[in-house]
Formats: sequence, structure tokens, C-alpha cells
Amino acid sequence: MIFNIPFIAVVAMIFIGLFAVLFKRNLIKIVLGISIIESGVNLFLITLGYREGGVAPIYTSAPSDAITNTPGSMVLPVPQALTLTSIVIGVAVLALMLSLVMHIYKQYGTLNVRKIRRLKE
Amino acid sequence: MNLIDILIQHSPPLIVAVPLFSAFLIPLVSRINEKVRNAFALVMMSITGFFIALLASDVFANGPRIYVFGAKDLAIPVVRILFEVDSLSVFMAIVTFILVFVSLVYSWSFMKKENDGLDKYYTLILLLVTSTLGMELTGDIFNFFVFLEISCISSCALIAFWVHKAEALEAAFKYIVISSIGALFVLFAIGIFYAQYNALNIATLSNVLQFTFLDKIALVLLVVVLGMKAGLVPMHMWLPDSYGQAPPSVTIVIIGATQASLYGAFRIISTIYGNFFNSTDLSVVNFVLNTNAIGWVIIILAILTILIGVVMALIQTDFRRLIGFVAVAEIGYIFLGMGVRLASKYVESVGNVPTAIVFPAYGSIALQGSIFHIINDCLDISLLFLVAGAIYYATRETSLDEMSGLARKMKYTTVFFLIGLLAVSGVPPMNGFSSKLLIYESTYQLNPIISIIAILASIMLLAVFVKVFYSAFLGPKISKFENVEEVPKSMLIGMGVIACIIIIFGLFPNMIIHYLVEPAANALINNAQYISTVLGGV
Amino acid sequence: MSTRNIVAVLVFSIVALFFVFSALLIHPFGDPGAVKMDDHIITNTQSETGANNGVTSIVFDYRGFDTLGEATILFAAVASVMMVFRRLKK
Amino acid sequence: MSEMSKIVRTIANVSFPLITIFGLYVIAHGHLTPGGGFQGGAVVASGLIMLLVAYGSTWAFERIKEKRLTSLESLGAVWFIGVAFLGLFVSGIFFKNFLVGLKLFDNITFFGDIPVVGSTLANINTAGVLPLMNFAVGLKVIAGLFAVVLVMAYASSLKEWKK
Repeated sequence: MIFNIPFIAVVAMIFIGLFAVLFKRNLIKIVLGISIIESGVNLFLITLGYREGGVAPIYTSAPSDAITNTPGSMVLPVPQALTLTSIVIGVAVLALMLSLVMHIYKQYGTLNVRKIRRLKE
Repeated sequence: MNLIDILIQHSPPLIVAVPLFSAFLIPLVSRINEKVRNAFALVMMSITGFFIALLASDVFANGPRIYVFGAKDLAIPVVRILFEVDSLSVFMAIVTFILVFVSLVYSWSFMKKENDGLDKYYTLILLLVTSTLGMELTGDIFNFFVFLEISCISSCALIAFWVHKAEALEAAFKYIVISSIGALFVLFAIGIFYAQYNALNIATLSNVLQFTFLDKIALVLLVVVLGMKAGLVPMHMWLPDSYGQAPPSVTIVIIGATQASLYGAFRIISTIYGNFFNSTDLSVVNFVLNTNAIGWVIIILAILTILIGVVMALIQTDFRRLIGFVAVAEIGYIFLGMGVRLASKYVESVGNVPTAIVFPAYGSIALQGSIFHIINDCLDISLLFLVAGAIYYATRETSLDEMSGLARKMKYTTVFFLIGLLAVSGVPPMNGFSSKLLIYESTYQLNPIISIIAILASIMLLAVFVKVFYSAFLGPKISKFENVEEVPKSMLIGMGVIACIIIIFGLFPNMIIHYLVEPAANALINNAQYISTVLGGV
Repeated sequence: MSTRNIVAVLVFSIVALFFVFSALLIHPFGDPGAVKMDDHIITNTQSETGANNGVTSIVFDYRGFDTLGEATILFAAVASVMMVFRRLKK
Repeated sequence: MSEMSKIVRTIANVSFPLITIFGLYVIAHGHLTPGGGFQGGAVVASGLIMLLVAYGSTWAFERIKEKRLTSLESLGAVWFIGVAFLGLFVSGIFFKNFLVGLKLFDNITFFGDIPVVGSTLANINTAGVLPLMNFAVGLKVIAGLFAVVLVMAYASSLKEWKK
């Protein structure tokens, strides 16, 4: 089986997101970086719940052999519920950040993080 | 089962559900008119306060109480979400309730000049209250994460309430970026817990945790993020920006939300990792070094927070930003107490055979000092922010250079500012003194230098505020402030309530410590009771 | 390299270490270590909640309070966007 | 945003009902097939946003008052927490699934049947409170997401934002 590739993908996505947030100067790129980290953490949650040869934990028209050895043949449902919550959180945070970015652009006239520095030390 | 018992039994979910239900209703209620909406918010908040008082009386009397959502009895592989309320969470709920009630009374007239966006303002204040109370009462870490996220979103929106001010937008954006990345790291740590132990309930986790290397990673992630959300040094920059730009009636509620993340950090250190940091049985002997290491890290961060907070406060010109830096310094004292307790654990051994692991007496005094300082710090900083709000309401001025001679026109505000000034810098008659004395006393026994630094910083706080008092209140009369008159009644009531509580706490500290602080500190220390109420002593 | 970049590189590498170590040490993909809670849910989701869909029975019944928090988050996000854009001239 | 060409508008008119029907199906069968309130609501909201893009935000902003959208959304939220409070009043436990196995008069059940364990047949009259909560969350997500996108689209079309 693919040994731990999904976890490597998770680490790669979190790296890319963190890189974008720490090193990019454009506000929208920072917001996109946060969404990339968010989807990386969601992927981490989902891959925790996978079971070898597992079927979705839904009984409607499930294959008959999955019904016989029920718990073992179905993927863990709890991480999927947690990821659903985390995705909706991602949407809410994204909507709020983008509306703030629109207002900052209207007030400051620029999206460059260096120039948005009115709150001095 | 008379009525009171039924109410007590159902009060944990109602404490969170009532403000949430009223937050959902505010958009519909506010179509009637302004007064009805403000009154509706106040009535709903006092109903919540009634439930908090009821629950507090029961929990202080007979120990933690749990409430399972969706089922009468608890199945042992704990699947459902449950609320676990012990004395510390009720103590924090009381603190949050005082702050929010005063904020609602204060913003009745403070927000009168704002014409639009007020029903969204009240909705978001009630959502922020719901999330703060939820963080403090919940017994499930994923539920803690969801409430942490709600408090991030609603406090970020409230910081950006004055949309026309560019600095407020910048502060709000900085806050939401840091909070959402922090919340994602908390989610990653929850994933680590779930992967190893397949449990999301705090009591089950603390019972089954084995402190593997992965748990160390999760511990560092959680404590760093929740410490950062509470205002510890490395990432404290968002706190003075947000407190400085948000409307003062909002800042008070955000202070409550910050204390909830502080409570989260304490809960994780002493309950989830309680079997390794808290317990004194001999099986934990080789973890004593870890405990001391964590304790010393927290002490160093706390001292840095105090020093940076005070030094930065000295050079500020904007009034509310100055109080924001003082708030950062005060958070340092709270973490100092916690750090001293962890660092003070030592092993008694005869020859080289360890016979007992002992927490010295001053360790628990330090913890009581830091918990008592949570409520004192909240009250003092909120009183100062209310005074700053009153000055902003009367003169539309926030920078200290333009303000002068306000004492003539605003007598009551000056009296409240004096009370707040004495309380923050820990001068005897006020409440700040008793909690800081506990912290100094216990820190001295661990290491004299740290307590000397803490005392000096507190004196510098006094210097900061004396400078502000002279420049803002006692200077010569300026023509610009000719028609300045005292602030309306509801703002004075808000400030008066907090000032009275400060004076009462200052005059009778041992009564408060005996009834409120000691049970809370014992609840934090005694995590075995926390686990046994859920798992039934299995 | 301004000081800000050096600090950013430092922070980036420290935080990155945490994620690399946790990805290496986590249980191998495909066989989760402990599964007690999930097996309990899969076996009696139909009898306790009556729903065929295991995930929905968690989202709305076993861990329904999370979804109430979820709905609040969406409500808070919409209320804050409406508040931030309240000065739209028609 | 200004209006799109005629072709895009007609295709949007044709495909909008299909998207909405599919979204409502996903919401209604949340407890049987994969999906539920959030996923179905997002599908219907994306259909509405497709209309918004096709006809331009100024057209949409006149037609639909966002005041009505926010009160629709708070109605969905009150419905969701009302069902949770009903659990408290009916069976004494907050968030209890009180409809499962509850036989109303001469055993007609309102979403109350309990499927045989392990059965792969889909009977919509099951899972007690879950379908009600699915509808509440679906209504909330549709109204909420569409209101957010509508306001942001209309704001970006105003003069002062095009500096």
C-alpha cells in the first residue's frame, strides 16, 4: 500500500501555507496561504480515519460483505464529522478575512503588508 | 426533585444555550425598536447570570458536575459531548458574566451616537459571550476548539466595528490571521490526540495519556497557541493593537475571551497532562524534571511579558494602547504564578532512593495568587478601559498629548480612574495588592530575583499611570474642552459597579480567597476527581 | 536579508520541525491504533439514532452540540460580513 | 459585476432549477445517503451564485433585499436551536433525539422508524430529529452563503472600491 504518502502531502501543504503566510507581502496571498494550511490540516484529519480496504460508513446500499464484518470494514466516521466542522470554519474565516482585505484596500489604497503600518510601535 | 434541583441539573447547557438563543433572536427583535433590543439583551444576560449563580452554589458545595448532551446515562467509550463544570470553570464563568453585564450596561449609552450596525453589534457581543462561557464549561477538546473559533471570528469582527477607522481594520486583520493559524495548530494537536487514543473527551484523555513524544509535540503546540491567544510575549503584538482600536465596551468582553484561552492553557497543563505534572505518586518520578523545565519556561516567558508590557507602556501616547500594554504585563503575573507552582515540584529521597514527590506549600499559594489575579486583572483593566471610553465619548480624543485638565469637568470619571490606577499597580486598599502579594511571596521562596523584578515592574506601572493622571486630568484647562460635560448615567453605573467590586475585593481578600479562589485552585490541582466524575472511578 | 526575514525563517523552521516529526511518528496510514469509539458508533448508529448514514448520525446526534457551534460560526461570519459592509449606499 | 452575455444567461436559467433540485435532494436525504444540511445548502447556494454572476450584482441587489436574507438565516438558526430545546422540554435532555421510536397516535411515526440493524434499505421516515436539523441547517447555509457573496459582489461593483 502507499505507506505514508498522505501524511507527507499534509506536511507539504502546511509548509506551502506557512511559507505563503510568512514570506509573501500581498494580503490576498496571505489569506490564500491560510486556506492552504486549513486544507492541509483537514487532509490530516481525514487520513487519520482511513482503514485498510474500508468502505464509507453508510448502510444504504452498502456492499454485502461490508455489512457482515461491520466495524472492521468501514472507515472511521468521527474524523469526517470533525473535518466537516473544520471546512465550514474555513469558509467563515475566509469570508471575514476577504471582506476585511476589501476594506483595507479601500482605506489604504494598497495590499502590500509593508505599507500597512499605521499602528506604529 | 424540587424546582431548584431541576434548574441546577439543567443549568450547564442553559448557561450556553440562553445567550446563543438570544443572539439568534436579536436580528428579529431589533426590528421592533432600539430600546426593546437593548433590554432584551440585558434580560437574557441576567437570566444567564442567574443560572451561573445557581450552578456556582451547587459546584462549590459538592464538587464537579457533568451534563451529557443527548443521552441520560454515559456510555463508557465516551462518544457524546459532555459539559464538565468544576469550581475553576464556574469561577471563570462568574468573571465573564461580570465583564459582559457591565459592558452591556455601558454600551447602552456609549453606542447611542452610532446610528447603524447596532443589531449586528449586540448579536456579536452575545455570540462572543456564548463562546467564552462554552470554552470554560466544556469537557470535550474539539468542542473547546469550536468555541475558540467562534470567539476568534466574533472578536475580530467587533474589533473592526468602527469600519471608517483604518487602524481598526489593520488590527482586526492582524488578529484574525494570528488566531486562525493558531486555531489550526490546535486542531492539528487534537488530531494527534485522536490518532493515538481515539478519544476526544478531556477526562478520558487525561486518564489514558502516556506522554509519548507525539504528546510532547501536542503539548508544546497547545500551550504555545493558547499562551499566545492569552497574550504571552513572543506573539503579544495583537493585544495592544486590538484593545487600542476596538470600542471600549467591546474590549471588556474580549478581555473575558482572552481569559478563557488562559483557562484553556491551565486546563491542558494541569488536567490533560495532570498525571505527569500534577500528581505526587512515585510512579511519576522521572517526569519531575519535565515539570520543572515547563515551569521555568513559563516563568521566563512571564517575566519577559511583564517587562516588555511595562516598558512599552511607558513610551505610549495613545491612552487605550497604553492600557493594552499594561494588560499584557498583567497577564505575565498570572502565568508567573502557574510557572512557580510547576517549577517548585521536587523529589524527597533518603540516600538516593526517592521516597516522595512533594509540592511545597508556596507552590499552591502561587497558584491561588495567579487564579485570584485573573479576576483582579480583569476588573482593573476593564475599569481603565471604561474610563478611556468615557474620555473618548466626552472629548472624542484618544492621544494623551491633546488631553489636559479633564478633572474639572469629569469628576466621577477621575475618581474611577484613581481607583483603577491604584488597583492595577497593586496599592494596598485595592484588590490588585492581595493577589500580587501572594505571587510575590511565593516567587520569593522559589527565587528572590524573580520576585524583585516583579515588584519593580509593578512600581513602574504606578509611574506609568501617575504620568497619565497628571497629563490627562490635572493639566491646565484647554479651550477645546470648554463644553465637555460628564458622561451619561449608564456609563457611570457601569464604572461604579466595577469600582465597588474592586473595593470589596480589596477590603475582604481572605473571604474571597476562602469562598472563591481556594475551591478553584483545589479543583485545578485535584485532577483525579475531575477524571472520576466522568469515568466513575473506573 | 532584513532581520524580519531571518526571524521569519527561524519561526518557519521551528514550526516545520513539529509537523515533520508528528507526520513521521503518527500511526501508519490505513491501520488506526485505537478504534473503540468509532466501532461503537458504526455498530449501533442504526439502533440508537435510526440513521443509515454514520457521519450524519455523529454530526447531528452523537456530537450534535459541535454542529450547533458550527451553525453559530456560520451565523457569526454572516453577521460580521454584514456589519463590515453596513455602509453600502443603494 | 455587470451582466453577462445572453447565451450565459439562458444556460444559467436552464441549469439553475436542476442544481436547486439536486441540492434539495442532498439536504432531504442527509440521513440516508452521503450529504446533509451543510453540503446540500452549499450546492443550492452555488446555484444562486451562478445566477448572481450571470445577471450581475446590481440586478440581484435590487431584487433581493439582504435584510430578508439575514432574517431567513436567523429563522433557520432559531429552528435548529428550537429543535434542541424541544429535546429538553420533551424528554428532559438538551439535544435528545426524542422522535426516534416515538409512536404518535395509532403508531404513525414522524421520522420515527428505526431501521433493522445492518439493513441496506433506505426509508426516509427514520432518524428522528436528524432530518429536521438537516432542513434547518440547509436553510441557514443557503441564506447565509448567498447573502455574503451577494454583499461582497455588490460592494466590489461600487465606485469607491475601484480606486
